[in-house]
Amino acid sequence: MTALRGIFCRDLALTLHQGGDAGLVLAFFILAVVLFPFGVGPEAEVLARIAAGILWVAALFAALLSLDRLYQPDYEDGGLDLLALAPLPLELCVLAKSAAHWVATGLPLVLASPVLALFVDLDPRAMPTLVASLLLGTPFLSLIGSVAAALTLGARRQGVLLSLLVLPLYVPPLVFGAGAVEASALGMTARPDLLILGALTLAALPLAPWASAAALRQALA
Amino acid sequence: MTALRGIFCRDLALTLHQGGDAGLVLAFFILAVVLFPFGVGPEAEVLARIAAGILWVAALFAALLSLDRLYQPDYEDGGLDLLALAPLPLELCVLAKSAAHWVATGLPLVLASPVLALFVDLDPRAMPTLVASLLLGTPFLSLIGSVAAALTLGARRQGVLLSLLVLPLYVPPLVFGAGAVEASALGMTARPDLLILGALTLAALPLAPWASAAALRQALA
Amino acid sequence: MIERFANPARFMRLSATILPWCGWATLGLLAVGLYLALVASPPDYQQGEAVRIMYVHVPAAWLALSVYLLMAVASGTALVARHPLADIAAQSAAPIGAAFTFICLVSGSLWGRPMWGTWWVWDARLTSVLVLFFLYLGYIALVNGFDDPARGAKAGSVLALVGVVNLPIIKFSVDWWNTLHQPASVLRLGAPTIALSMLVPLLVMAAAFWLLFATLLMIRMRTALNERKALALRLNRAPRARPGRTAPVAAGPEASPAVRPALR
Amino acid sequence: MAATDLTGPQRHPAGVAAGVAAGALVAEDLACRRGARLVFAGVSFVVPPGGALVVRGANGAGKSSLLRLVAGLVAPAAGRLVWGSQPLAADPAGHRARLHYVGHQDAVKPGMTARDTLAFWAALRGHGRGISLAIADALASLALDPVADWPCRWLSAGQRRRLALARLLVAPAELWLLDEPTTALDEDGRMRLETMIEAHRAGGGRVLLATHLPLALHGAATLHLDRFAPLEDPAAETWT
Amino acid sequence: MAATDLTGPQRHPAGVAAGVAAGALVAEDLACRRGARLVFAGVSFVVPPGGALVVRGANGAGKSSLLRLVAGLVAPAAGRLVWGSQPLAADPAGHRARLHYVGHQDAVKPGMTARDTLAFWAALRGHGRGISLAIADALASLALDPVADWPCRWLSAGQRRRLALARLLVAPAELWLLDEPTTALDEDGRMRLETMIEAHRAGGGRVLLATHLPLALHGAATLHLDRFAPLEDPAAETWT
Ligand code: HEM
Ligand SMILES: Nc1ncnc2c1ncn2[C@@H]1O[C@H](COP(=O)(O)OP(=O)(O)OP(=O)(O)O)[C@@H](O)[C@H]1O
Ligand SMILES: Nc1ncnc2c1ncn2[C@@H]1O[C@H](COP(=O)(O)OP(=O)(O)OP(=O)(O)O)[C@@H](O)[C@H]1O
Ligand SMILES: [Mg+2]
Ligand SMILES: [Mg+2]
Repeated sequence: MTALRGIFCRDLALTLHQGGDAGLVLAFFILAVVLFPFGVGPEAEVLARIAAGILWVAALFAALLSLDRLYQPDYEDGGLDLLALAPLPLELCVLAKSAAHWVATGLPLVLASPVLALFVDLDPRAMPTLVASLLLGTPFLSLIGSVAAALTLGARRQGVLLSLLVLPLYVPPLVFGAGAVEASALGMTARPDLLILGALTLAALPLAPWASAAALRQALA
Repeated sequence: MTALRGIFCRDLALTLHQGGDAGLVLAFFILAVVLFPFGVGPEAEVLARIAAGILWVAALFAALLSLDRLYQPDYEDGGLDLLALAPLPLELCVLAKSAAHWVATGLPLVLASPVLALFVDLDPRAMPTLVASLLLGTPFLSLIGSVAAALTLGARRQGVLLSLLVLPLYVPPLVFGAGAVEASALGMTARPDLLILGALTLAALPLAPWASAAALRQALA
Repeated sequence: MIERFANPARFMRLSATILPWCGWATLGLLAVGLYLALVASPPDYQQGEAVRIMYVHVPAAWLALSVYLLMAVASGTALVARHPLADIAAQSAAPIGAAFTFICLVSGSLWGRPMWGTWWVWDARLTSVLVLFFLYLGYIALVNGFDDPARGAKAGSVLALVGVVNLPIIKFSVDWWNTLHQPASVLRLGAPTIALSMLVPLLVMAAAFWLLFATLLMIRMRTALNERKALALRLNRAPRARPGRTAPVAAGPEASPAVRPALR
Repeated sequence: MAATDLTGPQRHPAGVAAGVAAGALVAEDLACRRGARLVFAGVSFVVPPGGALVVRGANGAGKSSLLRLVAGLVAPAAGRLVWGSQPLAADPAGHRARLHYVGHQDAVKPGMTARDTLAFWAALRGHGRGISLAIADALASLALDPVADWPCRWLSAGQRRRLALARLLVAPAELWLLDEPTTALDEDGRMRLETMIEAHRAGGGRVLLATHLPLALHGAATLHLDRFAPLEDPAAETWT
Repeated sequence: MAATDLTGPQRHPAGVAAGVAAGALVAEDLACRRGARLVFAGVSFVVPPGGALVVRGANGAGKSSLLRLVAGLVAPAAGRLVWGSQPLAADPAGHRARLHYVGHQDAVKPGMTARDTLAFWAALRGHGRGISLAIADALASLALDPVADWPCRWLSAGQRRRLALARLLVAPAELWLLDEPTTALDEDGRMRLETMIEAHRAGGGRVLLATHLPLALHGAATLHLDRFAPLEDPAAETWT
């Protein structure tokens, strides 16, 4: 238990240094979201139309941006050897690391989403669904991401390879997440999509750590 | 001259390994572009409407995704010391590195953009403008990016800090790039926007390497 | 241990004998299938001649899915049973599967033009197949992404297993979402809802595609085996960084003539 | 084989014979494959409680590989490792719990302070709050206390190495696997290391260490890996 | 100052006196500040052509800092460095062109082969096509030829170090700055290094090297950095 908390806290600390302000991550999201209106043009109806998609794509890229730093530093400075040699199962280490990654990249978006939604003036009715979908979906991003990060460890061109592996796997949450928000923006029920999102995360929860751990052991062998 | 070519080639090689297939980078773009329709929904007219923005935002993220690997590895394995100690001025090293970064991230997008435009069915009239705008704009992304990468070297939370520095600077090319494409999609002239894009890149060409070199020297001292 | 080492050799012998038969059978079935599909079978009462695309599209689609499944199974056995052939099988299957997926995509969008009036729609079935295509590409890229082939193989296996999640999504996308794409009419619970005059050529083509796959797979596996052998031999001649400590390797009896020049 | 057939230090009359009973670490005819090539083969040794095995060999002889193999990071291509009566493969978790590994790189995060680093690694081995004292001791016994609260980015190479070694002291573990521990250490550092190791062995702990320098270890056995370079690779033609 | 007041090897009758004329590297009471703290002060030395200066000192004494200072990576907090008659600060580019620096880390990219690595560093110093031969020689003289075409990810620690040292041979430079060059090297490697250095000096080259091990360098002078630790830091009370 101490061990788990240890990894979690350290990784969190290392990601957003010494637990310092997650404000940076937030700022990143705000910027990312502000970028779209620039690219897409300020027409309100278009924006509102694509609001959900924008927020979700932002979440994807935020997760992606930080994935290659998930294991790489530990791998290069030999820390990963020690994690793998720690008494507690590597799966748990991975889980803790993924959790830290989520808290660093996913959670801020969940918290900020109501504000961000204003930027891209999303239909107010859809607000709760938006938060719910992000809350359910973003952990999946971190979990699956950790698998890809572990797989591409020590590969050539890690960065691009990583995106290539991750993005297809990120499609389902994107579809259902955005779908849910749109549904409730159109006044329909978002329940099925949200359920599927939850199911995805639940499925990834045991599978991803297992796969990542397997991949990491390969990387160290 | 040999030295410059050396750095350029090595960096290119290290980015897309041993000059190997840039196909990966392409695949990444295709995926990134494919993501938006998922998030935004398949309605053709909406897509066409935001096509330019999508492509440009993809370019931004592609540049961003690889920025933190621009100096970090050399910094960590001591290679940067040697680059800084090489006879030729550090500014040129930086320029070569930025060029390699552009060839690895910007150029593929320029080449792929006609195909990608089909995905997000962009108005055919706008095709030439799209290519032109990307060709003029993407070097700016790599140049400015290198400054940010150098500034954040060895900083805490490099990744996010980097995005935070870079994204605002990326807004102008985004605006004018997307603007140009939209203009010609609506049958208007894109000349002014393209000129501004070119001006931005021209301005960055001498300034960015100088700034980056200064930042790097600080990082090494 | 021993039998594990022996297996690749046995495979080489077996495949050498089977391969020619497979090849000819493929050609034969393809010829028959194409004749039935393009000439013998009637045009569809509403789709007209366009329906003939089906005879390429559907088998390709089936192959795209089943090859990935096969790949995943092979990868699983490679991870668990450590069987050397499993890795090779999975890696050799990937590009073929990617090709079939590509055919499925292209033929599909060719068909979509007359049927739906568009080359492409962001419909669940279509996009999930596109994702499958990228999964294939990702797998190939990953396997070749390492300096150490063994490492690439292991990483690839894990990815293949993770990617299986996509298969049910593809298969049932037509039922879960209201897609433009039509639901299963052959591979469905209950009797096929398709005219026999179309079912027969379809099945013949499917069989032909399967044989084609088997042939290609064997060819690729054989070449892959030879390459592995060459690499192992080359590396084992490289001694440690110390003068006069060369570790000479007697090129094994298995070293195929094709490889020997590379070793000199 | 002479070099590998070793006895524990005199203060352990048990020696090899009773070694197994006393739970010795026994390696039987190990072979190691890195990538596609066989690095060494036929390596056997015994490390009784309190014993020390110094692994020597040219660059590329496979010292690091051997240590990683004993740590369980790499699977042996042939042969087996036994702890007492039980093969290591039987319970990897139990084995991990009783070993410390210090590799070529000292896993030190530039952003963390020396103290935090040790606290983290201790926590990872299940030691909770109470060990801040143990940490202080460990820092002191490697003369790191003056720099204990600097970010490790500021530490010199030797100071980092000392920090990596301090890990061994905060959380007790029976088996130490040290890969060229003296790297970047000055005389003072090397002496501190030697005393650490001797104290550890006196308490019944055992050490496998790879080094190129002579270390003053009482009654340590030496394994010359160069002698185990495979002349030709049995699996070469079956490639695996 | 005795330790720092040195003469070149006998085969260079020039010595210090004529040293300046012969373009000696002269350091005049250097001080170095890392971050906010003063690491050493009042360091002076002379390195004539063919001379060698071995920098010794405890961990954290400032050896690496001194080398980086001489390389021009770090600016001295006080004092100055002069090459012959001209202060180094005058033309940094010219100084960079005549020095080689090998730090604690050996800048080796896992993805590149040893050969490519050397080719790159040679190209960086302006050597074009023709040097593939020089590269082969350099690899051979460090016994790296068997692994020359492997990706460096596969190299062992010592093999990487040898590769880092091979850089010195492909592109000639007058001043070698070596920071613990013997790290991870076996006996064979260390001997090769010594012969390299001696050959370099025989050709009029000069070497500054920081090390904890005794190296057989003929007529080399020694600088004990411990003696130059500032007793109290003038800037001390202004911060931390
Ligand atoms: C790029 C576009 C398309 C893609 C990616 C695609 C993909 C697929 C896939 C994966 C299957 C296999 C489904 C299964 O095994 O259950 C399939 C089957 C089929 N597709 Fe398509 N398809 C596309 C376009 C079309 C179009 C335009 C048509 C005709 C209107 C069409 C008609 C069919 C039919 C009739 C089947 C057989 C269904 C069955 O009997 O099981 N497809 N397609
Ligand atoms: N950025 C920094 N800020 C503050 N102090 C620093 C910084 N970098 C190094 N130091 C301190 O400067 C001193 C000298 O460091 P240096 O690396 O030169 O020592 P060294 O003699 O090379 O030691 P070693 O033998 O371990 O390599 C060390 O005490 C170190 O803690
Ligand atoms: N992934 C790999 N693929 C192929 N060969 C490898 C791989 N990793 C290491 N090797 C080779 O295995 C041999 C042993 O490596 P190892 O690091 O164990 O040597 P070492 O004895 O520790 O050398 P050093 O004294 O330099 O640390 C080396 O020749 C190295 O080149
Ligand atoms: Mg080693
Ligand atoms: Mg040092």
